[in-house]
Amino acid sequence: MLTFVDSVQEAVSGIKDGYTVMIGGFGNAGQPFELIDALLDCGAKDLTVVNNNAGQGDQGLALLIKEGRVGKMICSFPRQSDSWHFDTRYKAGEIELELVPQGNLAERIRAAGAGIGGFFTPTGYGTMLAEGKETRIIDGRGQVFETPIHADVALIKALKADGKGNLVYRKTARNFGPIMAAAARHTIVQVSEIVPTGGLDPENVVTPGIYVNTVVRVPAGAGSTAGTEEKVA
Amino acid sequence: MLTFVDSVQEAVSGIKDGYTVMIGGFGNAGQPFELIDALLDCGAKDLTVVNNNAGQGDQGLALLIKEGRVGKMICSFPRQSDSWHFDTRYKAGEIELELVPQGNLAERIRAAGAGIGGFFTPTGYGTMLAEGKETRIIDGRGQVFETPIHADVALIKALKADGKGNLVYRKTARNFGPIMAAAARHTIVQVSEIVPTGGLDPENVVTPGIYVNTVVRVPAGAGSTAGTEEKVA
Amino acid sequence: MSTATSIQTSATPLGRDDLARLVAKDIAPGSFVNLGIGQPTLVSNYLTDEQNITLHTENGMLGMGPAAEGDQIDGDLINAGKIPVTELPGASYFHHADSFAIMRGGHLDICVLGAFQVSATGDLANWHTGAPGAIPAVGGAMDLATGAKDVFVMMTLLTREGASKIVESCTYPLTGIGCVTRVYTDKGVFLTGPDGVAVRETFGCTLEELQELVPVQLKAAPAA
Amino acid sequence: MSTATSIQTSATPLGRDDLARLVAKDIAPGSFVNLGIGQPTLVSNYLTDEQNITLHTENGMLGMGPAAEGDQIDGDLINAGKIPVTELPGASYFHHADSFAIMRGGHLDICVLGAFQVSATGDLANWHTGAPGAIPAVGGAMDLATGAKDVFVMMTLLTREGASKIVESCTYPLTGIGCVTRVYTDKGVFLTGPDGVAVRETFGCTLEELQELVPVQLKAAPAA
Repeated sequence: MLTFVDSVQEAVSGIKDGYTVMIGGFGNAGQPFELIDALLDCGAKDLTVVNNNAGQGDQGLALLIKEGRVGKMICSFPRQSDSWHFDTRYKAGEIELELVPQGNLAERIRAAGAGIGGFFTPTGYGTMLAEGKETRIIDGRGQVFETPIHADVALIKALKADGKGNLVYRKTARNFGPIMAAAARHTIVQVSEIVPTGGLDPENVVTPGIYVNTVVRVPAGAGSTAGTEEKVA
Repeated sequence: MLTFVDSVQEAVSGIKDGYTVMIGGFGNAGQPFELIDALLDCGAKDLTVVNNNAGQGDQGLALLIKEGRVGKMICSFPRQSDSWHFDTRYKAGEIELELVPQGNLAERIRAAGAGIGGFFTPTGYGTMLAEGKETRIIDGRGQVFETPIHADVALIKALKADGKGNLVYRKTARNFGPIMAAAARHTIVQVSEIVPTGGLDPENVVTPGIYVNTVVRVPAGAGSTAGTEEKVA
Repeated sequence: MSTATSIQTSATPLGRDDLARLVAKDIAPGSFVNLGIGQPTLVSNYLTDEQNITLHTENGMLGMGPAAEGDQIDGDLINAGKIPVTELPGASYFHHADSFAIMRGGHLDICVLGAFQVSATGDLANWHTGAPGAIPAVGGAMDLATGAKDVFVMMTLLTREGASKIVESCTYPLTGIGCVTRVYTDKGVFLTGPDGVAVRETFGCTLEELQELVPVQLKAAPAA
Repeated sequence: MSTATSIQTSATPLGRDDLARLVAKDIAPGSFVNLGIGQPTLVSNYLTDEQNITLHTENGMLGMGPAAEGDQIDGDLINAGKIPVTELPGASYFHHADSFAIMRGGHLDICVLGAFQVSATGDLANWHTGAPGAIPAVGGAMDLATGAKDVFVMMTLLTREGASKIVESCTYPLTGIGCVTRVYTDKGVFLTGPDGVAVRETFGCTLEELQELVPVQLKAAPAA
C-alpha cells in the first residue's frame, strides 16, 4: 500500500530494532541523508545495513555507525579516506562486516527482488571472499554460489515520484535505488518533487510504483560532493 | 563494433547455418518482421530460434518454420490459433521444441547477458518442465536450477537508435528486446528512426549502445495486430 | 455442517459475468493484479475506480487499461493474450525480465487464472491436457502461479462431462504446487490450502449438494 | 633472446603520464573501456576523439566525459572514485545491477586496473594487503577483473623496497585468477597468459636487465 507522508520522521517510524535496512547511494550521490537522519532520531538499533560503503565524514550512515545503531554492515567498500567512524567501530570489534564484491552485492539485491533463490557467478572465484562458499565449474569457468539479500526496509532517494509511486532518478544518483526498492518488504523514498499521476512518461519510469510504499518530499539542496576513495597501487 | 547498414539484407548477411538466433517480439508487437524476411531470403538453415512464440499466420517466424530453416524452437507458447506452420512441422517430428516457462525464458536470457552461470527459481518446481533438472529446497521452497540461454545473433525491433546505438522502444513492443540485445554475441536492430548522437535523453535510454552491433532503419508501417492466444479452461 | 445453508448466497449458479463481478469485489483496494487469459480477463470489467487497482500484464506493463477500440488500437500496446489494450495515467513499461521479476519476486497481490483442475491442497493444473499429440504451451502460467501472493482460480466447477475440477490430486500436468488460495466457480467459492478445502459460499445449491459433486472433503469456512 | 634489444622502445623508464599515453594508444577504436581508480584514470587524458572510445563507470553510466570543473560539478554525476565527472553526447544511465551486468556479462572490451602483484599466469592481486588490522575493501575490482574481455594492469614494476610486482605466484590476496592479459609498467610492457610472460617492449633497460629484476622467466614477444 502506497502512502505519502509529510515528514521524514513519519516515513521511518515503522523501522524496528533488528531490521535489515538497505540504504541507497554510492558515495553521496543518491544517499537519502534526511531519511538516515530521521532513522538516527527514531532510535532503532541492532540494525543490519546494506550499502555500498560504510559511511563517510560526519553525516548520514557514518553517524548511525558512530552512535552504535549498526550491528552489521553488508557492503563492498568500507575503507575510505573519511570513513573514520566505521574504522573505529570495526577495529574495536563493535561492528560485523560482510564484505561483498560490488557486482555480487548488486546482483544479490537484484536476485532478492526478482525471486531468485541463488545464482552462480565467476566473480570472486578463487579468492578469500569465496572461502566457505559452494563452487562449481560451469562451461569451464569456476563459479561461486551467491544468495539473495533481502531487507525489511529500503531507504532510497529519487528525483520525482508521481501519484502512483512511480519513480525517476537523476544521473549516477540512480545507482542502487531501483534494485533496493524491489528487494525490500517496505520501500521508503525521499524525492525532490511529487508530480501528479500522468506526469511521468510511462516509457521513462525507472521504478514502477509497485515497489514503493512510502513517499516523502524533501526539497533538493542537501548533499555535497563526496570524498574520494583511497587509491589502489 | 557498431555499424549502420542500408538494408535488412546486409544486416543479416553474417548469419550462418547452425546459429542460435534470438528474435524479439511478443506476438506481433516488437517482432522484427523485415529482418526475419531477410533471414528467410539469406537461406541460413539448421537454426535454433529463441522467441516467446513459434510464429503466427503466414509471416515472419512462421515462414522460417514453414521453409524448414528452424531445427529447434526455444519458446514458452508455441500453440496459437494461427500457429499452423509450427503445428505441422512439430507433429511431423521435423522440429525440436524446448518448452520454457515464460519467466524462466526471460530470466535465462537475462542471465546470459549478465554473466550468470545459472540460478535457482521456484517456477516450474514439481512440474514436468523441471523433469531431469537439478532441484534444491531454499528457504523452504522447492527450486529448479536453470541455465543461461546465449545466442549468436539477436534480431530485435526498437523505435529509435542514436549514433552510438543507444535504443528506445515503444510501449509493450519493448518486451524481449533489451534482454536479447545483451544475451547475443551480435545484435541486429531494426528501428523506425535514427537520431543524431545526443538526440536521446541519457536518462531514458533503455538499451545502451554497447549491446548493439548493427542498426538498419526500416520505416514504420508494417505490423498488424496479432491473433489471440487460445484460451485456457 | 450446521452452517451449510447459511453460506448459500445465490439461489442459482453464477454466470461468468456474475462470477467476474464477485472476484472483482473481493480484490482489496490498492492491489496490484494480473488477470490471466480468457475468463479472468472479464474481472477487469467490474473493477471500480474507487478500488484503485493496478493491472499488470506480463508482456511488460503496469497500469493497463480496458481493451482498445477503434482508433485506440495500437499494435505496440497489447496484453498477454495479444489483445490491443489501453494505457492508464501512471502506467509504466519495462522489459520482459523486469516484468517477470514483478511476478516471480512476489510483488503482485493477486493473480486470477483459469484451470483444468485444482487439488485439495491448492495444486494447480491449467496449462496442458497431457493428451497424446497435444502441443504443450505454458506461457507465463507457472510464473504467475508461483509468484503471486494470492492465486485465485476462476472456472466452472464441473467439466462438460460432469466431473469435478476440484480433485484430491490433479491428473493433468501440474502448473504449480500448493499455490491456489481461492477457487471461484459457478456453484461456489472454495478456499484451498494446507488444511484442505473450505466453502465460503454456494450458488444455487447447499453445501451438502456441493459435497455430492466434489470428491474432496468440504467444510464450511468460518464467517469472515 | 637475440631479439632482446630490438624491443627497447625508450631510453629511459616511462613516467606515469607517458605510460598512460601508451595504454591509451593501444586501445582499439570503438572500444568500451572501464578505467580503475587511481593511475588508470590518467589514461582518459590521452584518448583521442578519433578513437571513439566509450568510458564506463560502474556506478551506472556509459559515455562518461572528463572530470568536471567549476560550474560543471554536480553531486549526482560522479565516477567510481567519487570524483565529479561530465556526460558526453550519447551517454546513458542505468542502475547498479544493470551496470555490473555490463562488466560481468563480458561486454567491456578492456578494463585498466592498478595492482599490488600480477602472477606469471595473469592472476591479479589489487584489493587487499592482507596486513593484520587492515580494513578490507573490494569495490568492483573482482567484477572488473573477471568480466572484461581484456584486463590491462598499470603499475610500477618494483615496490618501493625494490621487489618485483610481477611474481611467480601472488602472495597478496587474489582479486581474480588468470585474468590479466597485459601489464604496463615504467620499465616495460608484459603480456601474460597461460603460456607465461612475454615482453613487448622495454623502457630504459634491455630484456636481460629486466630479467634480473623479475623472478619469472621472460621471453620476447613475437613482433606484432
